[in-house]
Amino acid sequence: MTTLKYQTVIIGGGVAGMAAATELHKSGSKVVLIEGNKKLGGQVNNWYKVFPNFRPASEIVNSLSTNLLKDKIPVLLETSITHIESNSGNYILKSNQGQVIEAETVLLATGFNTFDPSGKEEYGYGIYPNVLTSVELEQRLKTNTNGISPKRIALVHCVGSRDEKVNRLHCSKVCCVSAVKQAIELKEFYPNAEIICLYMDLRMYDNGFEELYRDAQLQHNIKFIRGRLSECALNIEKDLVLKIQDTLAGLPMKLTVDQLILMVGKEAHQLPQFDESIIIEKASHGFIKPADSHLNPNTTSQPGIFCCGTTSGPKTIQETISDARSASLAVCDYLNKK
Amino acid sequence: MNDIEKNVWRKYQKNIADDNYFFVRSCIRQNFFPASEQAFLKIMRNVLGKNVIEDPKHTTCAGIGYHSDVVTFDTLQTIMGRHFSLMTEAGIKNVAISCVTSFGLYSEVLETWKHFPKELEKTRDYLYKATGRTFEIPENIAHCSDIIYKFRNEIAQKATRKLVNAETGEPLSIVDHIGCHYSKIFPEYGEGGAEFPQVLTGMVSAWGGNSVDYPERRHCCGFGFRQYLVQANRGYSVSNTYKKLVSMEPYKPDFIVSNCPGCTMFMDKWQYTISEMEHKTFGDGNQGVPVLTYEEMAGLILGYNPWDLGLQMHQVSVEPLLKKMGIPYDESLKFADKNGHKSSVPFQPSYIL
Amino acid sequence: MAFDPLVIPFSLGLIFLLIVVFYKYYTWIRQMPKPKNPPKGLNRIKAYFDASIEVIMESLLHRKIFKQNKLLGYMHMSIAFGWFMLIVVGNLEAKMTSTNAINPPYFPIFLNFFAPDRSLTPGHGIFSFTMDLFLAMVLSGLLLAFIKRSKSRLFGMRRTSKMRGMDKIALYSLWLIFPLRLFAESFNAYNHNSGNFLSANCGDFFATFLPVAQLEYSMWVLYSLSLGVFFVALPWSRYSHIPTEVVLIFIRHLGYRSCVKPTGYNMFDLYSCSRCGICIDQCQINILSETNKTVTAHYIYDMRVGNKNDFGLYSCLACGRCEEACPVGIKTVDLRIGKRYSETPQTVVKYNVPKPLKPTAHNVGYFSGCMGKLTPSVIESMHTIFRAANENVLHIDKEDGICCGRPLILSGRVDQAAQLIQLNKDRIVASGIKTLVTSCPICLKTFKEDYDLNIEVIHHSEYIEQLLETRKIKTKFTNQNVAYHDPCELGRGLKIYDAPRNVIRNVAILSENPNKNERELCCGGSLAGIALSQEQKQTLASDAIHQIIDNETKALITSCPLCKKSFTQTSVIKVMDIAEIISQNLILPAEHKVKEKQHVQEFVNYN
Amino acid sequence: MSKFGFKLTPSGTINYDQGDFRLAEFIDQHEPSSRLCISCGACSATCTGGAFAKLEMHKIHLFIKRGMSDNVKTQIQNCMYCGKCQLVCPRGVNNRNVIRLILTHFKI
Repeated sequence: MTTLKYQTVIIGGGVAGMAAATELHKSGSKVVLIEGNKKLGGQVNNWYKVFPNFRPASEIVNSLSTNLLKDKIPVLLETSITHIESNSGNYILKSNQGQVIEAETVLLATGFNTFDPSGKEEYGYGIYPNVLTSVELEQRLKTNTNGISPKRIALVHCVGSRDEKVNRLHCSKVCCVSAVKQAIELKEFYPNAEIICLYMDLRMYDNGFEELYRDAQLQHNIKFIRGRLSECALNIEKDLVLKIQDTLAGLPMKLTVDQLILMVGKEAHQLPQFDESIIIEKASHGFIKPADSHLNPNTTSQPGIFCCGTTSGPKTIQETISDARSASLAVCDYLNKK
Repeated sequence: MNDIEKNVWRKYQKNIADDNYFFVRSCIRQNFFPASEQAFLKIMRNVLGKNVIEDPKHTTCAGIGYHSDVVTFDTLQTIMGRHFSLMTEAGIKNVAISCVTSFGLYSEVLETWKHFPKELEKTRDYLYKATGRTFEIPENIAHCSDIIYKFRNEIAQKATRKLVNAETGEPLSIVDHIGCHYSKIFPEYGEGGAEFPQVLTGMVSAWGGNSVDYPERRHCCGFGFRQYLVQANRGYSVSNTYKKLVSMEPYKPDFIVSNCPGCTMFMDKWQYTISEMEHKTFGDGNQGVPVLTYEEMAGLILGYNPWDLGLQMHQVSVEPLLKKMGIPYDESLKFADKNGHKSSVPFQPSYIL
Repeated sequence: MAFDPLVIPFSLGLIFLLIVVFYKYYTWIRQMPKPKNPPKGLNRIKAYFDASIEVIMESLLHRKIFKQNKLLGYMHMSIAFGWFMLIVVGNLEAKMTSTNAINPPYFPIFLNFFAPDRSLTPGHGIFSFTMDLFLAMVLSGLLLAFIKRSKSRLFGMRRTSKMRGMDKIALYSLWLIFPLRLFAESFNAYNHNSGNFLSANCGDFFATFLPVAQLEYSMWVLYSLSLGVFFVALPWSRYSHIPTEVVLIFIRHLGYRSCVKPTGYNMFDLYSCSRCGICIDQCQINILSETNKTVTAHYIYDMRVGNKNDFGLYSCLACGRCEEACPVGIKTVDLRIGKRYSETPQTVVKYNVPKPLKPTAHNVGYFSGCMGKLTPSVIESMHTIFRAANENVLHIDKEDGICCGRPLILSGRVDQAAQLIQLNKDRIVASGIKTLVTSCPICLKTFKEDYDLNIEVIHHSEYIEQLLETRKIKTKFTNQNVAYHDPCELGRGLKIYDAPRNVIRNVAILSENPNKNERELCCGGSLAGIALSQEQKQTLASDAIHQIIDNETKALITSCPLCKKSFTQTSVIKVMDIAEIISQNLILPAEHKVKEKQHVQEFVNYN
Repeated sequence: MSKFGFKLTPSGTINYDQGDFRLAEFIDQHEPSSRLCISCGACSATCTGGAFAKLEMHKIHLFIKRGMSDNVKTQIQNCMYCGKCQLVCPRGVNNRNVIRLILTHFKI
């Protein structure tokens, strides 16, 4: 069994992993990028266009992955780390391909999964036709086949976020703006359909988000109703009957829609299995808890093991990339001090 | 039922005892649907050959009083403690509860004792002081519909008829209504959980019928004690039934089956009130939608005489359904007593019901 | 009696015109409410005299247009005055030449045809000379009108009105009348070798290449036809302004006034508009859209023809700039509001407003108005000034004020506004105050014009001016360079220009902006501009600001809360109300100061 | 219809499928800025007419958009048309034009 030696092992070939790998390589450290799937890009591959300016997601993934090729950074695809243990300050990682890698530092870029809404059965995911998640909608938009010509589509915010009943208390930050983006895309797809967003709070917090929201209202006539979807049933014509409380009008409300899009939240991706001696502290929402969230957001409770991107919590793509670059700096500092 | 419903349902599998039950009667079902409990005992003992014990000293579970804020929770626990002591005396470990409201209360009391042992001690102390009795907690709690559901296939074999339309052979489309206290308070106490309870749908599909999934399926039938007891709220109670009936109307259900005394009673009686108030009737031929208890449904397919099942006491006449199912009945004996004498015929309302 | 078939078109046209015009004027006058204080006895005669002077000065000489632009003035004057003189001198000559007592009305028009040889009539030389002179003058005017069609800039106008529908027929026929008369008279002059410097020479000139003798008769026929067509088209064209304006001048002098409700007076205004286009450049809506269908010239056309122009009707700021510029003096704002009035059903809804409060011992009442509530700094400044002048003032709408009713009037719901006005009036009268001060010109305008309160009603700038004059308050001078903006309702609306300026000069250096007083620009936030969007209003505001301030101005002073709100949204420099700049520069006696600080002190201990 | 001492309580639910959207479409066509309303309530808070009678502009926008325009008819008549609702609106909704359109629609 060959033992490979690197200064840094980056686990997770998504946008964060790629960005960190390029930066680390630039600062001269020997780095390897490990990705479980056949392809780099992680979750961003599932998206067709990204907010706030409808830029194709593939453009971001391609530009980052071409950097990797240009710098000839070693990438191990279809490889997942099965066990990590530390010995005298370095880390030994075993992979499912039988490799053993020794590294001074490990950078976790394992990212996130989207919430499986079948746990929220009252929304009828998998039970009723035409109930799909935002990611599934994005696939259909990519291949521009949505199968039905709807009269009315509803997008439900906070599915698997800010919901104690499915044990997901945190806010996933990006679903609100994605909902508005997808609403606009749907409106362009079906000009005379009525698109409704059902929200509790609309968190359009970053640059260009509020303008996108305003544009959605004014140019595209997207409707926003403040009320959390309580339950969804089928009527005899197989339309989805939604029951909400329009909390601003202070009245219960019933409406039928042809398609229901669930804006699924983010949850932490499964971390590789660590030896008992290594403790990686988790925050309440299951993502990694940085040792110092202000001054050193990329460190973990275990020295030498760093985290970047959505591994430490939901982020937009912009935030993920800048976080990955800051992580590479943290790793370099650590390596220089050693 | 597609696979998600299945694996959601699989999460809520109950183990139901298969013999030696202590039968806890309901206090109001005798006068709502008199023969239902009798039919349950007949089916359990004669058809299934099970051992079902009853104890005359058994009283009401005080559910109506408790839900109307007349009976305190401590009194309720003590009464239930007394019933358990009757069971301990009879040496029976499994209880079969006839009414959904008391089933809800029994599960509530047992859950309270599980999480707050002090309450259990307190109840034991009260019971001993009041009656000198002690009791053990029964091993298996089941509602009678759970048990009928458990032996639905055995009943199906013994059945002489199916839930199908006699002429067309089409399966009857049947609306099932589960009493809210059955599984909405403690989903794991209900067969199939809160969203997709299987207890009645299982019977309907086992006996050849089709169960209907209409939007207001999980909506409350309006029976709520504090709604129908107080006249000021009664309008709210009938509006709930109205909402359900309007929602199921497009599906043209042949009849409604329920496992709770209150739901069966009110969905049946309110149809008359609605027809008087609003001149609106439901069901095909505007003859109203008959409402049966699951024991009556079981009795029909087992070939019992409709009048023995007490179907003549229903507000919505069941005759059109009997014709549809091809079940013979003797019109003249409708209101005759056990040995054939016709005593008196109740007032026939002007409307269909 | 001299007759020839060629006069028929002329006569028919004239009769038709007279019937239509008099029928219209008769119905309009009957629809007009009696004037409030008509001139009686002696000054009634004086009124008639003044009116006829004004007719001459305005309808004929177009003195106001001269003031606007010499060339434009000459063009209008030449056609109007020239044509008038042709008729007068023509009739005089006809009187002198004909022997029989009465002549048919067409006789003087076709004098040359009926009596070509007039050498015997006394003063023949002078007559033919003057007739040719005035014909030349009219022709010169027509030439200028023709040039104006393409090069309106020469006439000091960036935009001019478009020709539409009936205007076209009337215009072309008008343009043909005098050239045809020239041909007719010059041919006649050649055939009978009469005529003067113009007609004789033209006659000789045409004779060189035209069979003049045979053509003369057809020329007279064409001349008569063009006159007939013009008369028939006149009532529905812009030239209805010729007769209507004369009548308008007379009824104005006789005390009739326009009001916001559409009465007969509005019809006179409507048909006195000659669509000369002078008002077009005044309208600030031009900067918003190229096709400005809001400005009065265009909107009056839509009103006459009955086109549906909702944006035009409801985007007008009612700022009155076009009214100031209108040479005919049409009450454009009342005309517009009158149209809004007729567009809205006037159902009156009862407001349930509590009974007015019991009288108190205040003699001065301060009304901050609805807009005042959104500019608390103005209210605070006024209270500081009241305290400084230790005036015992009741702030009438301190808790929950009732709207003064002007915004409702501006939207056309005048009857509904009347109810609000009554409710507010009861409150003001019940409070027993002697002087009503308001910091909002919009309220001031309606208090003065619609409330007829028999107490003193003044703007807060006038009130501060009084306080300064009576030395109740003293202010210190800061050599800050400021500009003042005249709010439409205070400036053009109530002609109050000087009070605010005198007050400001006490505390700062006031630089004059080019569009001051009645030519001031509207801040865009007017409550009448209902259909204007938020961006459109801000475009108007920033455009107005750039023309008011220059790069030394430190602050823009205005005396209306709504102007302050509109300007602040886009202004780059500070925007202050008069009350604010005064209250900041008051010389306060010692004890006042202490109270201010003490107030701050409390706050410190508070947290 | 016999009397029982109690009646069917009318459902207060907004039935979005059977709403009357004529007024909503009329306003949307003539004053698209009404689409920007987020019912923040600034207009109703500052309302002059609202101090004396029930008049909540942000609820009026909502009722119209939910197809319940008959709730709006009585309320809108308390408006004194002073324009404060438009001045305070953070989204730049031209409220006064919306009110005018409502009044025209109901022919008041």
